[in-house]
Amino acid sequence: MKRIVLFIVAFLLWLLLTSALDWQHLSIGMGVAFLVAFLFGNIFVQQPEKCFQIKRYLWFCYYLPIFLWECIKANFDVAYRVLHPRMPIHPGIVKVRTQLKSDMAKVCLANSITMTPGTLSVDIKDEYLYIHWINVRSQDMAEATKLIVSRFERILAKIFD
Amino acid sequence: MIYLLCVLLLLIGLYGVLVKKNLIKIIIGLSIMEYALFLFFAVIGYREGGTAPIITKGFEKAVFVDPLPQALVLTAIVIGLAVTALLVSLAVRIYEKHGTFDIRKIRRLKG
Amino acid sequence: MRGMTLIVKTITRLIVGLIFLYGIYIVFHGHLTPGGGFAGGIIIAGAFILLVLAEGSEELSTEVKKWRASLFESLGIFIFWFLAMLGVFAGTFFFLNLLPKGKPLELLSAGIILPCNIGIGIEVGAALFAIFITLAVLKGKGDKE
Amino acid sequence: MLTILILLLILMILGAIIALEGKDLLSAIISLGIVGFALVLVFLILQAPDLAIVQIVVETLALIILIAAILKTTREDTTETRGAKKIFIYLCGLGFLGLFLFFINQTLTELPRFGYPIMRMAGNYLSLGLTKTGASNLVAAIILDFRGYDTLGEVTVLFTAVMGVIVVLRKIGRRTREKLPDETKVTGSRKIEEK
Repeated sequence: MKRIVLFIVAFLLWLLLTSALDWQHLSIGMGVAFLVAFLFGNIFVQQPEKCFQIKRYLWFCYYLPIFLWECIKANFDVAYRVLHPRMPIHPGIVKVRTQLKSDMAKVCLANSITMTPGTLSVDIKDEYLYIHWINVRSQDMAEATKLIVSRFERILAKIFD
Repeated sequence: MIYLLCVLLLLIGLYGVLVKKNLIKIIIGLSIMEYALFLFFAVIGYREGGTAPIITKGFEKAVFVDPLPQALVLTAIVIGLAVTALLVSLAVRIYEKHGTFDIRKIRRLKG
Repeated sequence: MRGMTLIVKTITRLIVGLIFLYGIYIVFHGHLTPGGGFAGGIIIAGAFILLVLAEGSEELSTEVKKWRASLFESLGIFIFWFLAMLGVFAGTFFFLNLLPKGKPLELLSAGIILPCNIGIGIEVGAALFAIFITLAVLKGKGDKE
Repeated sequence: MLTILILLLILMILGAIIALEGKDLLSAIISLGIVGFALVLVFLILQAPDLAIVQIVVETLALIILIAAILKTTREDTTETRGAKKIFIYLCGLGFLGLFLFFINQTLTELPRFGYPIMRMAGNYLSLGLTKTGASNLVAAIILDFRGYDTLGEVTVLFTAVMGVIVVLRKIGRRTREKLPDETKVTGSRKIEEK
């Protein structure tokens, strides 16, 4: 089951790379994708049945504009702080807590936080994330969790959990 | 002018090999000499207005650069990496035995 | 060598197979596009090295990996030598390109160049991975218990 | 284009000088990366995509190997010569390099001008490559068909070098291990076996 997912992804990538549809490319691509699936199949995804649920892809489409909007807002915030003559920054590392269970969801959350300007995820330990924040607004864990994580967490739980 | 700069790069690597007394610096100097040689070969093969020597449909009669130096350099790059790895492994072993990268001290601790 | 954080591990698991596929693509198209056995072999070795760096060498049984890398290295150089000797076996001279040429600009063409590329790719990939794995299992000052 | 090439070459020379003169070995190795990656750009400008692909991966791997070695040993360069001896060594080295540069400068005028190579051999390869080998990448046609002997030799050198690395860095042999039960000599691989 896990290997089938990787087989499909690898075959699609092969078609994208070669961009030719004659029998030679197709047969060799089939063989290569089979080899890749055989070698790396069991580490590709943890729960492969989730890849076939269309609802998750729709939630992902819903997630993208929200993430972009948060990005743009944070961009303007950081630009304001940089251009301000007195540089009102207050950097520090805070510890926040996430409700997400699977590895993939945690990584996606950490990457979303990193890609938003101003915040940068440093490490993940079990269910705690360590985040470098350009303007620490509260040292408290629950408060920081509400400010940073909960923007994305609800939708990511729908996508990955 | 370009040839002269290539030779200058080679000479800097040679300077590292001759003057430096740290094993890792000597390996870095050798790598720089290798790079200078690859660069010299690629510069010699370049042809004014030429394209990369790969025939595609409709460009069978295009002006190509000289493929021979490229073919010689292609294998030499990989060999250079293997030689660097061999040198590094020797340096690591010497460090384990003598506790230093300084070649003067290594000579004194012989035996 | 210890492994890296969860972020690096998860992303590595996602992309390592695709890097491997890209290396094989470079090897197979060596006679049509830039690339070939040397470049593709190094990319294949890079995929495995990325896996070892992310997961940490203590998780993997490195002795087995080194043994396998040596085996594949010998296999690759044997393929290359065998293809070169094909000419001698057929009664002509060394390194004769006697497989059918095929039509130009197709994937399965150019005689022995494609299988030679595959042999070189296996050899180079296994060789560089063997170098890395021997350096990685060394114990030095940087690794703390 | 010539201007870009010269600028990249000057960048490479600066990177090489920093790599050789830096006190910290880790930063010296990273400066070596400047030289290697600038070489990739030069290869692309000189219309050699094969070389660029190989060089960009090889450079990354070389950095990984060197940094792995540095992290296992030390990153301080403690080899400082002081006093009159240092001046003497530098003067000798620079004098030799200057002499070398003088003679090579006279030789360089014999080379063909940049951009106009003598393609006595390569002309045949270019015109006959596609019909004789069927490969449209002429570099591949040369390294595997016209000059297959070269490649066989180079692959053998690579094989031998890797064997050398494995032999030099192998764990202690069985007979020596029984004689020396010293824990400091045990490499990491044996520890893993015991687990």
